[in-house]
Amino acid sequence: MYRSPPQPLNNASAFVSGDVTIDPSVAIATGAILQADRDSQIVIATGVCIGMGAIVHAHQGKIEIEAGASIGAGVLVVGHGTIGAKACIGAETTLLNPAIAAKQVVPAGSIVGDQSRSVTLSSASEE
Amino acid sequence: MYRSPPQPLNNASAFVSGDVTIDPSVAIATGAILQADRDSQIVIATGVCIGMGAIVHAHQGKIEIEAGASIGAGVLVVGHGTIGAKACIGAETTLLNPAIAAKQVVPAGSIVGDQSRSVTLSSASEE
Amino acid sequence: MAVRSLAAPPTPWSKNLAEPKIDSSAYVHSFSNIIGDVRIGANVLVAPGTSIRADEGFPFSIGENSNIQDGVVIHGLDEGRVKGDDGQSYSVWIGKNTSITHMALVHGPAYVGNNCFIGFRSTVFNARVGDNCIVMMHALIQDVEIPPGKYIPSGAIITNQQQADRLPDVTDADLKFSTHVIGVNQSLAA
Repeated sequence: MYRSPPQPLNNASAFVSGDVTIDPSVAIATGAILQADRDSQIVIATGVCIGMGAIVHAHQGKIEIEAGASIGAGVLVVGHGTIGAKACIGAETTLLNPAIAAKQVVPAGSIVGDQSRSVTLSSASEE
Repeated sequence: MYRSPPQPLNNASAFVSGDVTIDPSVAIATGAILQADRDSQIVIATGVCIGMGAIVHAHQGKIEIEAGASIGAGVLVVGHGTIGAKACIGAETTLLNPAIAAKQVVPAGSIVGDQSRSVTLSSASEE
Repeated sequence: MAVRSLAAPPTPWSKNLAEPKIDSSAYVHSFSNIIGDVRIGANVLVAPGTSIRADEGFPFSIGENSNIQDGVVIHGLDEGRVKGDDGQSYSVWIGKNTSITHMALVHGPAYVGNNCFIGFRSTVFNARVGDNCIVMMHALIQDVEIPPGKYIPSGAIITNQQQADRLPDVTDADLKFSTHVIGVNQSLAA
């Protein structure tokens, strides 16, 4: 799977907007964006670690990140759902409407929750 | 495999001691301990995320945690070695003298690098 | 909200100090970074955490009603231009009513047509994407010209023209999904 190259960060600090509740113990690296749309919510529990440049964008519901979860650098979380306690989300993964169990480990660069149509293109490139 | 229940953390913030180099973009959750013995060293690269209560203890060498690695909550890293770029180490894993490849995924609660004698105990309990 | 208007810093490859031209109806979030000769049309939305830097390749054009979502990077190589719909030459051209979604990278020379959707974390580099195309997530479009109305599934790597010519057409279901994703960001534009 293709992953975009590391991109420079222009933002020295994290950005938070909307109804976002962050436990004081949470560690958030530079360039992270936590954004809750109208009628949506983000709740981040104790001991969570959010990597550099990660984006959490709640839409049409609540995104809950439970205690001790590690969200790697450049991770994108969009929609609504839960990331379970002590889950470990590898860098540059995209989670759509996450339903991640406690202690689950998600490899770097994954797409989880993508409901779009998949098409096999390999045959097209053979000829 | 047995995993200890979550324990209360007494350290409000991370504890760092010895020759430890941490990139400014690193996120370190509450209760983490980073400790380099004499003649040992810890180097943590950009975008790394270190989970709640994780312990990294360099002994007789250097522990390098490469760019974008995600270290889960309660992980224990002891000795010397490397955790590769964008690797994802599940919660409550123990790594002894780690040699973790880039993008490698280690499930929660694993023991990696244990060189001690293993004994099959199932038959012993039959009698 | 006050729109930031930053001159590109003088660099070895760009000594002029061009400033962005941003339509007064555009919404540019303050937690974004727009520098150099960037022309932004009416009702464009630029979300937080975006970086639109016309300091190496320039100019850039972003057409009306398009939106640039959180974490998008738009940049261009010094060399290489595309022809915009106005006949002029651009490093990056983005048409009207197009969505560049979270963490996508559009790197010039690049042309993205009207009514397009570029999915999460996808990359368009040295390529033309025709009107009404849908590019899903984590895809790479490089060194090709995508005909109008094509669908590029998640994870696809399209780097030769034979692949590009055989892409499937967009279906109604694809449109429905991408429209839903676009909705994610519309509530920002107040």
